[in-house]
Amino acid sequence: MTSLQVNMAGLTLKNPIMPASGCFGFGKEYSQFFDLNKLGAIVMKAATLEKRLGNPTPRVAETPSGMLNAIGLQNPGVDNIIRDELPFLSQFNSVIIANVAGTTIEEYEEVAKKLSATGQVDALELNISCPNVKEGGIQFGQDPELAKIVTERVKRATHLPVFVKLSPNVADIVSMAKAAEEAGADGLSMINTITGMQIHLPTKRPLLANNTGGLSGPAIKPVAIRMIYEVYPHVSIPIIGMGGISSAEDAVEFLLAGASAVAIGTANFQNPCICPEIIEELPKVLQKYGFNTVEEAIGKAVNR
Amino acid sequence: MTSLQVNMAGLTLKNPIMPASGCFGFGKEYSQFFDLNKLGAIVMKAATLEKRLGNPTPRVAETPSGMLNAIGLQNPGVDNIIRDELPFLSQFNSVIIANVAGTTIEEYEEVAKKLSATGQVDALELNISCPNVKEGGIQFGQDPELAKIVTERVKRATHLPVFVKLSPNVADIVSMAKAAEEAGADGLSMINTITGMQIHLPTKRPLLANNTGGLSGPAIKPVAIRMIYEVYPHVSIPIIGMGGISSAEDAVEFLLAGASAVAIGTANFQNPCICPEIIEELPKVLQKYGFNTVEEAIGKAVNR
Amino acid sequence: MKREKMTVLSISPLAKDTVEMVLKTKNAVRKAKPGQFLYFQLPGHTLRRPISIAAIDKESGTVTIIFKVTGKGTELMATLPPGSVLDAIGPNGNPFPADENGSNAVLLIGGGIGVPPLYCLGKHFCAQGVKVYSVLGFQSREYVFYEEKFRKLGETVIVTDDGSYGEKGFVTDVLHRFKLYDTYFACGPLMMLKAVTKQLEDVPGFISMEERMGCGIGACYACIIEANTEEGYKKICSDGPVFRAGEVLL
Amino acid sequence: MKREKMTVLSISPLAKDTVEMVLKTKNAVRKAKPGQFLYFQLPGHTLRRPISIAAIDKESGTVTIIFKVTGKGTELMATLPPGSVLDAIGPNGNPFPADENGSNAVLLIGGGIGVPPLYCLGKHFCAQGVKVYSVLGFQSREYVFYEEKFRKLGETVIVTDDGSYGEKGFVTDVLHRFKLYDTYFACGPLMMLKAVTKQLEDVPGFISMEERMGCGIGACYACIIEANTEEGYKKICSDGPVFRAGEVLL
Ligand SMILES: Cc1cc2nc3c(=O)[nH]c(=O)nc-3n(C[C@H](O)[C@H](O)[C@H](O)COP(=O)(O)OP(=O)(O)OC[C@H]3O[C@@H](n4cnc5c(N)ncnc54)[C@H](O)[C@@H]3O)c2cc1C
Ligand SMILES: Cc1cc2nc3c(=O)[nH]c(=O)nc-3n(C[C@H](O)[C@H](O)[C@H](O)COP(=O)(O)OP(=O)(O)OC[C@H]3O[C@@H](n4cnc5c(N)ncnc54)[C@H](O)[C@@H]3O)c2cc1C
Ligand SMILES: Cc1cc2nc3c(=O)[nH]c(=O)nc-3n(C[C@H](O)[C@H](O)[C@H](O)COP(=O)(O)O)c2cc1C
Ligand SMILES: Cc1cc2nc3c(=O)[nH]c(=O)nc-3n(C[C@H](O)[C@H](O)[C@H](O)COP(=O)(O)O)c2cc1C
Ligand code: FES
Ligand code: FES
Repeated sequence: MTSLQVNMAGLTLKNPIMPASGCFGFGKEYSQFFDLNKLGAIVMKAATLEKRLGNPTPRVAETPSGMLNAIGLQNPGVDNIIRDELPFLSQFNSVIIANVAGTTIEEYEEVAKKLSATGQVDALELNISCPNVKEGGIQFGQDPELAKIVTERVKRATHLPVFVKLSPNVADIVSMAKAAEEAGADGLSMINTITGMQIHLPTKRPLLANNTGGLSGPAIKPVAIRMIYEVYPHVSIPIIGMGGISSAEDAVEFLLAGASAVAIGTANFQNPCICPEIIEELPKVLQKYGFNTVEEAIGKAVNR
Repeated sequence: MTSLQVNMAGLTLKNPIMPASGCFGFGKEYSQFFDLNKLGAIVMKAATLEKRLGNPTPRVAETPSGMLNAIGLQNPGVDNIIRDELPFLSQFNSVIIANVAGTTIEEYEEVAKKLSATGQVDALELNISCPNVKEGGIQFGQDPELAKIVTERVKRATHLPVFVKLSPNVADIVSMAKAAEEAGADGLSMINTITGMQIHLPTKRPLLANNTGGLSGPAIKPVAIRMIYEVYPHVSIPIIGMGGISSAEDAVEFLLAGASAVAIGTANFQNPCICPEIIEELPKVLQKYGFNTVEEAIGKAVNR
Repeated sequence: MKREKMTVLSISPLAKDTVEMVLKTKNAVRKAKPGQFLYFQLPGHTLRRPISIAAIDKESGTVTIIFKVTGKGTELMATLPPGSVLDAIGPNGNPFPADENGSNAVLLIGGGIGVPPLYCLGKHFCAQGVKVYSVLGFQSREYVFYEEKFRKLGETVIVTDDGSYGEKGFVTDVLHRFKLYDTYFACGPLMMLKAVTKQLEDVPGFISMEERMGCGIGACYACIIEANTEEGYKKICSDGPVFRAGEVLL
Repeated sequence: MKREKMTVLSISPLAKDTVEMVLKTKNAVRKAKPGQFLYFQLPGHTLRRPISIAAIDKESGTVTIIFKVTGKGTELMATLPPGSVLDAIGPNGNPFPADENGSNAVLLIGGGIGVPPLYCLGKHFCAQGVKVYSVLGFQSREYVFYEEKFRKLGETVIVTDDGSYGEKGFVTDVLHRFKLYDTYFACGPLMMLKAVTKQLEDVPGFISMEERMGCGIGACYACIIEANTEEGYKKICSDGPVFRAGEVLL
């Protein structure tokens, strides 16, 4: 039997598959389609201190093998999430990861503290890479110094493992990754979306009300693989890989490039059962390529 | 009648459509499929001072709605190009643009000088954005200061209009564009490929012998559109847009985002007649969206 | 809500750029209610396409959809031969309140491709003995469809923007002719919904909304609309697409 | 070389994962020569797929291709029903020198999916009265195809890696049995071509090469192979895929 179990950053995942933040809400909707206990982990939609209404609509557009989104971190605010959403998620025996966002360092800290205090969250993912909000988010993800500060401060505010979610909208991903590691990050999540735009010919204007949005889906997979492959030899903390995964083969590609686990975003919209389907296929694909465990595959394509 | 004519950087193009550098060789092969006189311009494969053999194979890979290439600037060297290729191209009454590459600033200068001296080239495109060579190329395209220097030096070495070809592998495309403009560039070409990778599961190694390659094709169109849209209000020099164009609608999207002309790369491989087909469709599409000339459409989606 | 494979039984042009498709389904037909939609996956497309249910036939185990060819996805759907299999999620969203409504007579107000879900609803009311009046607006003669079907449900007025068929004008120009209904149900372009809800401010009504969607099931916050609620918003895919007039800000 | 639409006349399994497809063509059939390839566009794929011509029938206006299902593109091709239309560029590349060759007897050496172009070539030689010997290697019994067809051309030895059919071993294990030929022609995996060219160093020979391609017509420098020429390289798509043994560095 192929072992799918993954140990990383002190967490034990029964398999390396989790839905990506923002593409799975807080799980309720997808629990109509399958048993969430099947998931290695569940990553929640971003939480900010106060509730946020996000950007005007339209907020999504379709692109070749991908999509753009400019949700703008809409969420009910951390208190409401803790009250209304966490109890549902904590019934499942999957690892629960909360995605933390903010405009200021203090907001990140505050949200991290509140989530940590619940005892129902197993890890935090620091979203310093959202391209769809005017303030905060991506600017922390494009400057190694700022990334370091926010990571350090959040680390001090929580006892939980912290994954820093990196933006691909940088010239040098390795220095961002190193900055996060130096600041004490327990892991990295890579990659968030690439900033893009679509022009709507009939209106002669950008289709998204926010003008730009984040590109996700299979279109960006080669960029994600490249960045993980580049970062892997330079850090000793685990990487959660994401960006265009829609099959077990894709997932193995990410493992080989250096990811310890993978998250699935856009593909949930195409196929709400994609996560359990990949979990079911994964042992066969691993075996086909000669691996008995997930951990054997991690980083195998990289000459460290 | 819809006018397709475009005037930019002192050049008059009968239409805004040209093949992108590296995807059309020096024109001979495609002249089997259509009359090259139909093209607004022809951009040649990169020229370096000496001949280059490029990277080991495999050099291309298919990705979702795109491809990776790591040709590595293989070319016969500027002297051979001038002797063997230019005479063929100069029979056509399309604007001829030579793509200039190098490892050192001196090499860029030298190549530019030689091409300018032929009298058979109408403009230069400065390739400071090739992700597939170890030295030169992209490093000039990721540092505004270096971009400035190489542009200034080439400008001094030629009387021809110079288009600086920008790399999308940067956090801040606007500052790169401004640097090129300040250094005297007559125009910009945007975008070159995004660095990516594919892992080949059977060998458990990167598929390309060079490991990484440049992502092109429809997958990157939203990134190209976004960058052109971002740069357009900040410069007063014209932009040749490219990245995933495969239809007249795509071309108009680029015009609306701020491009004065567009180049077609990867799509030539799918359909060797794509350039003349787009040229034929363009007037209909422009008219459908209310434009009588190409120039009316340029930048129309942008609030300057 | 479920994911299921549906088989195209028939596909036929109804009007210009307008296609009627009958689909064999196991699950959706049992659960579907007027106002709900199906969410179709199309090969080569990242996002699914939401299309309303235009008729439900429990006996034959089929649902009918009517769609307008407006882009690449609907273009592709229009070329599917009978026998093709479509991957659909559904029935999605909240239906029109057709059962608990207590109406004696209703007014259906449809614009263009907003007409189909109203047919489903009108049939439902008819079967319950509720009187049905309809006002349907189309761009021009060649876009008109389902006129006869609506006439069978009750009195029906057709208007076209250019007067090439029925009466010339917008649906709002003829609404005043109907008085004897207690609730209205509207579906169509945003401009029409704005005008209708304003004109019929004092009448209870329900409207069906559209927005570009990601997940289609309430998880991604793509399809938000501002609302007069504590939260300040509603999700069109899961809280809607049907809303009480005035509940959401148009 | 031209772009044309070809219609699938028939498609049939030949061996495990191996499909034979007959295509109706107007242009390619008139121009094609053994060793050339067609370059097929497949919906949903950025790059075309190069497949060798396995037979040319000028009378019926058809060409035959034989391909192995190895990835997404060939998987898709294997599901195309007769009547499907394929967009192809071709005939691409340089053919085997079959006319000017002046041979009296030739040895064909094929490995796996390298066998098809050799059949085309063998038929051509046969028609010219040149004697044809063939050595064909396959992985195992279930991959063997076209044995009878090659036997009709002349003496044929089949080897399989595991001995499950014909003789056990590699093509290079049996080459010594043939002496009475003046030129050899080989197509197959790189390892086989390396071994064959080494073993037959003193015999004039031609080999057909493979590489991942971009343009397929000589414009993009994707498919380069090192060569003993002044330039130092050859393009497989346009200078090849057929090369004189020793011309390129394996
Ligand atoms: C709840 C609901 C019910 C609908 N019912 C019907 C119906 O019964 N008949 C019908 O013809 N149309 C209906 N529509 C509109 C229909 O979804 C769009 O016309 C269709 O998605 C366009 O797809 P396309 O690929 O042809 O266009 P494209 O413009 O190529 O589509 C690009 C993207 O934009 C989305 N999109 C484009 N227009 C719309 C729109 N108006 N609403 C939502 N998404 C859009 C597409 O789904 C796709 O993701 C409905 C929309 C919603 C939200
Ligand atoms: C000149 C030439 C003639 C050929 N003739 C035949 C033939 O007659 N029968 C046959 O079965 N195969 C032949 N091949 C190999 C065939 O092109 C590949 O098997 C096919 O492209 C694989 O496509 P795929 O989508 O199934 O695989 P994938 O691995 O999904 O393809 C991904 C990409 O890699 C390319 N690729 C993968 N393998 C090869 C390969 N071996 N050579 C070149 N490109 C490759 C594909 O074209 C595509 O661009 C030939 C190749 C060349 C270069
Ligand atoms: C609609 C949508 C909403 C998203 N919201 C968030 C978010 O709230 N926080 C976050 O860190 N990433 C968010 N992302 C990014 C994804 O988590 C993921 O990093 C990215 O989409 C790449 O993966 P994919 O290609 O599998 O979608 C969102 C992506 C999408 C498409
Ligand atoms: C095979 C290949 C070779 C290329 N070679 C060059 C080159 O020599 N010089 C250059 O400036 N850009 C080169 N490019 C980049 C293209 O000119 C273009 O900027 C890029 O491919 C985006 O356009 P597309 O998506 O239409 O292909 C090359 C691209 C490809 C695919
Ligand atoms: S489309 Fe995802 S919440 Fe409505
Ligand atoms: S594939 Fe482009 S040169 Fe051979």
